[in-house]
Amino acid sequence: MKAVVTITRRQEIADPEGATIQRALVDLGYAEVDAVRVNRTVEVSMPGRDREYVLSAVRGMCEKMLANPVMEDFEIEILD
Amino acid sequence: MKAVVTITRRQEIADPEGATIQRALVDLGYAEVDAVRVNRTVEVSMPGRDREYVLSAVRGMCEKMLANPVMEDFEIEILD
Amino acid sequence: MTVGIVAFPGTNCEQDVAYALESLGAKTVTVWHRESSLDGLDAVVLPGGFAHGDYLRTGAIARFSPIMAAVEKLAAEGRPVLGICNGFQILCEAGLLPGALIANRDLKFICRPAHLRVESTDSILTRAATIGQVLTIPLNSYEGNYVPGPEAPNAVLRYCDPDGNVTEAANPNGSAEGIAGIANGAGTVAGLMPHPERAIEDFMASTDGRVLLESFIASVEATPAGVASG
Amino acid sequence: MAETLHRQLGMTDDEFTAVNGILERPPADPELAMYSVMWSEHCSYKSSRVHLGGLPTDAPWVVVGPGENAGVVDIGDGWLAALRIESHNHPSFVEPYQGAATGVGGILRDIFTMGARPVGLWNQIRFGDLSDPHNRYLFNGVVAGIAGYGNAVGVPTLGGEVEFDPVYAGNPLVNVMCLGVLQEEQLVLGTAGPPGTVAVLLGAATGRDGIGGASVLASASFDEAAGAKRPSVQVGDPFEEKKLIEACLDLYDRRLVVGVQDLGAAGLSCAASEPAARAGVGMDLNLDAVHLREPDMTAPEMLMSESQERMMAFVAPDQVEEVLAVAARWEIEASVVGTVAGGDRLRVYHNGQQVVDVPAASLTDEAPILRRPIARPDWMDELWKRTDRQADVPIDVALLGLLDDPALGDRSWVYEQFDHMLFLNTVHGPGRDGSLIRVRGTSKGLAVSTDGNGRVCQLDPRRGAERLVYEAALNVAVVGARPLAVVDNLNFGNPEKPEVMWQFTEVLAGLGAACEALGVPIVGGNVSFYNETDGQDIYPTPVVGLLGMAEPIPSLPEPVTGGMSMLLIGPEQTDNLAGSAYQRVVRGALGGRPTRVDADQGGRTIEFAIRLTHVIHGAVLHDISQGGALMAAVELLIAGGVGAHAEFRSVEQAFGEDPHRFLCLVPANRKPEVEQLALEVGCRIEDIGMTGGSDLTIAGPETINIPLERLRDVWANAISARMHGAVHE
Ligand SMILES: Nc1ncnc2c1ncn2[C@@H]1O[C@H](COP(=O)(O)OP(=O)(O)O)[C@@H](O)[C@H]1O
Ligand SMILES: [Mg+2]
Repeated sequence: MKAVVTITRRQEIADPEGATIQRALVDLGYAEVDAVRVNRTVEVSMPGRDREYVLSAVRGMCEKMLANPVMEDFEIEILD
Repeated sequence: MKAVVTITRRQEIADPEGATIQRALVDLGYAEVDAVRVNRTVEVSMPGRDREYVLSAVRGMCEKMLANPVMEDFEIEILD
Repeated sequence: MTVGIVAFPGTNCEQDVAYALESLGAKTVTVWHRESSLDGLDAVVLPGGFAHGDYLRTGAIARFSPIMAAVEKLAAEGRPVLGICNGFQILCEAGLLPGALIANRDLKFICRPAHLRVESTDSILTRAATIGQVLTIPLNSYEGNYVPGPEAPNAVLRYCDPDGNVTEAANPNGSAEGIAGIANGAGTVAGLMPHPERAIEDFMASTDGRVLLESFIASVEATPAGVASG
Repeated sequence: MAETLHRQLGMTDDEFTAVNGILERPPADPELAMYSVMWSEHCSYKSSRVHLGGLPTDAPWVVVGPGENAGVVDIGDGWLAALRIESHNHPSFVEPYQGAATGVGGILRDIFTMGARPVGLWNQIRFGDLSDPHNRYLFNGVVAGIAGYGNAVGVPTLGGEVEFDPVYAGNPLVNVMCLGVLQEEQLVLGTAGPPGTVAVLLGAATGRDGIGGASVLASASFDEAAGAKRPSVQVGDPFEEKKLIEACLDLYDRRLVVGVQDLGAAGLSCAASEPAARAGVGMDLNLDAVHLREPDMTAPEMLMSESQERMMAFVAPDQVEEVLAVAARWEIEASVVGTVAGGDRLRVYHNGQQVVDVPAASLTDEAPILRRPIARPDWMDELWKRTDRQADVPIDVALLGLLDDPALGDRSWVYEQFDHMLFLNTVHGPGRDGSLIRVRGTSKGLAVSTDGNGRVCQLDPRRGAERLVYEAALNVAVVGARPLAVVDNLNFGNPEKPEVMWQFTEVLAGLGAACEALGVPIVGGNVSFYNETDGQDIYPTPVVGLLGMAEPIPSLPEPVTGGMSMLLIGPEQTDNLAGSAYQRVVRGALGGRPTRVDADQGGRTIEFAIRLTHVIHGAVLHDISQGGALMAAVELLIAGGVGAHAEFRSVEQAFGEDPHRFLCLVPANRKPEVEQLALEVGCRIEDIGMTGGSDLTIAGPETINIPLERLRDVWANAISARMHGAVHE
């Protein structure tokens, strides 16, 4: 089983990287781009385990390590 | 309109971040985690433009700047 | 003979490179990335730093700066083009050198001297060195892990141990085949992760950076004046 | 409504009453917001102010003392140096990477606000034990944050300190110091200038970052509510700061500003009121002109926002256009947000309405002053008496234990993550004693050492503080520099406890006495209270940052090789292990009373070290601090890859950390020169051995023999093995 975790920085937390890319895209000629946010996805593979198990394990990983509870939210999707 | 670009590093290219997280998860007690890959998503907002336009513009951004053809693939999803 | 040193927003080694090249007898001028011409200059260095904060990917945004068209033109004329650290990353992103640089194997920034073995002397970076020579030059990077593209790169410097052996243990950042520096086929465009300008005076980690910078200066002098410098 | 609001903002009822008194009416919400942040402990120093007055701050070379954004001293030939230290303890506990990163960003702004180019950074970081994964996470994140910001902003990190002690587990300490260099005529102050002067806000857009950070995060204790305080996390953007540095230095070069104030704690509230108060003027501030990251911010939010990478420049009206052009050149945003007004009122407008009308100086000068109760802890005597000595282990076991300690072993795991070579001036970088950088265009070198020692200060805050000043001075002396100025960062527990206030006043007495005796002024500092978790206070942990100057820069020390005499310099009496690393690692319990500084001996030792570096070319010097003389010797041997035969009279002589001692290694045939010099200065020298071979042999009460390789391996892994595989975020 594989889980894909999408980790997003909360809207009110600054995203200097996104802001810099936005300006760069405008410079590149895409004047209509008014906002860019950068996030991460983490693909975790745990072979030989069932959906239930993977979901709860990955939630634990997110809470403990993968996501930063201070500024990020996460969403888990189970593949296969 | 918003587009979410998922940029994935090709399988054969090393992912030091994924590898480090995998080791750390095993250390944390998740011994079954046998692989981790970290990818990035870039959310581009282009208000007042239609789907077609955004899709083709964002494809252009990816080809030029958002993804590196030497090591990355990209996928575009249009939201709203 | 004048060397242009390009500064992008976030570049921070431009003064250091200027100081080092001038102390070795070259004339330099700093060029802001918004400029579009390098006319009158005989060679160009893209120095280290964090152009555009290294956001998105290192070098990814800088390669679209107006000055890069002029850098490409200079390279096409066969004039010396050197990228150091972030400059190397930018040259790769711009396609002037093959491959890419990703995060160090251990996900740590590395600031310490590295041993390098000279693999080829057919480049603007190494013409004054000898093959097999071991140089000690400081690294200063988070994304120094070289990933080759489809074709094999022309490696001019590899990480090695103090005796010149290229081993995995001597590889500080996980670079493919221990690559620390490469050149294009003609040897006129070169890039390296370590900082030769940080190894030029007695109080520094070594003075081995001189041989690389002297190679570069000699290459500039040896390249016949082209249309650009007319 | 307002009644509950002031408490939510961390204000007491008395403070609220005081605001009513000043305004002669109840404050509006935006006004209350401003008072709450400006009168917070962090910004107003309300618990510490009455005690800070007694510090020695004067010397002929002091150009700017405490009170401005940074202290400035004259280093001769038209050159000045600016220095400042700050804490970012609570933000780093909440979010280690961003907390440490924004700490670096903040201290840099304090320096380039003065017109100086920042040339070096130092950090002093303290955590709980590394056996706990959470402490590893915090340590890893803090180091990565300092690296991530400092490296990218393009200022070298030249040294610092790392300590581990369970007392910091619930409250890590992250202090950062910055040094800048400028030419005399470049000095800029944080003044608003005459009426008519225009306020231009430069740099990052304003968002809801760290709202209430100063009052909520830095001025209150930590408990289970830490999670609830999380939304105020600020994200650092070193790229923006790099552009801001270059833009500001360019503005100064072109003489385009009257004054500058950085936006740190308390954001716009501070940047508008402090410069106005300093200049004795009023100010009209238009929030509608502020460039925002989030469009729908309220006036209190804008006034309290602690968004990073912003500066306020005060500009003559006819130069505004040029200032905006310089900002554009460096690709930063700039907004004209205010005008200096006659009178003394600070008026703020939002959506075209006036929302604040207060005396500007009341925010800064009329902040409450507290005289908190002070009481010597009743456990002090108990602690002094506790010298219970368990059976000591053999000297080699003790030595290996110390080498394996992460606070004593190889710290390159930390400092190799920091760019410490940028600008090509680093003569002595991190790794041994004080750092030394050359000042190009002069023959001068500037040296910095930062030192703290919570355990010794817990045992005797006054003596501990004195010792820190002497230790820092000796650390710069061994690289050839003469002490010039001090900045201090006072990390303490909860000031509402009389015992903590006692520790605080004792530390100030010690700092003052030592600086007085050495003739070194204190030109700035920072106070961080409320470093406690669940009622447990940290040790009193003052950190001293000392700047010294070497002129000329002495020749480099020779590499350590065989055939060198190992000379121990310092007083004979070295019988005290109170607060030492040996006591912590080998014996466990903290106790005893640390040895006092001896001003006469201390002065001589410093003088001798300076003379040695300049007279005996190539001599190798190393300050003796944690781990004692034996540890210092082993560090030199490891660096040189050579063994030695050494002799120690006692465990105390080998591992004691009494002040005023250092090691000097010279080729054996040059020993008489050192002895001659020692005689002239009046310092005692003891020959403790000779380098050579590949083992360390220690003759003493017991004779032991350890291969240097073994010592090196243990030392090299002290941090790296414990941190292997740690990740941040
Ligand atoms: N957090 C840190 N950042 C950078 N350098 C550090 C850090 N901690 C320690 N170092 C460096 O390691 C060396 C040894 O530190 P320390 O033993 O505290 O020195 P001393 O005892 O001489 O004051 C010093 O050069 C110091 O600058
Ligand atoms: Mg120290």
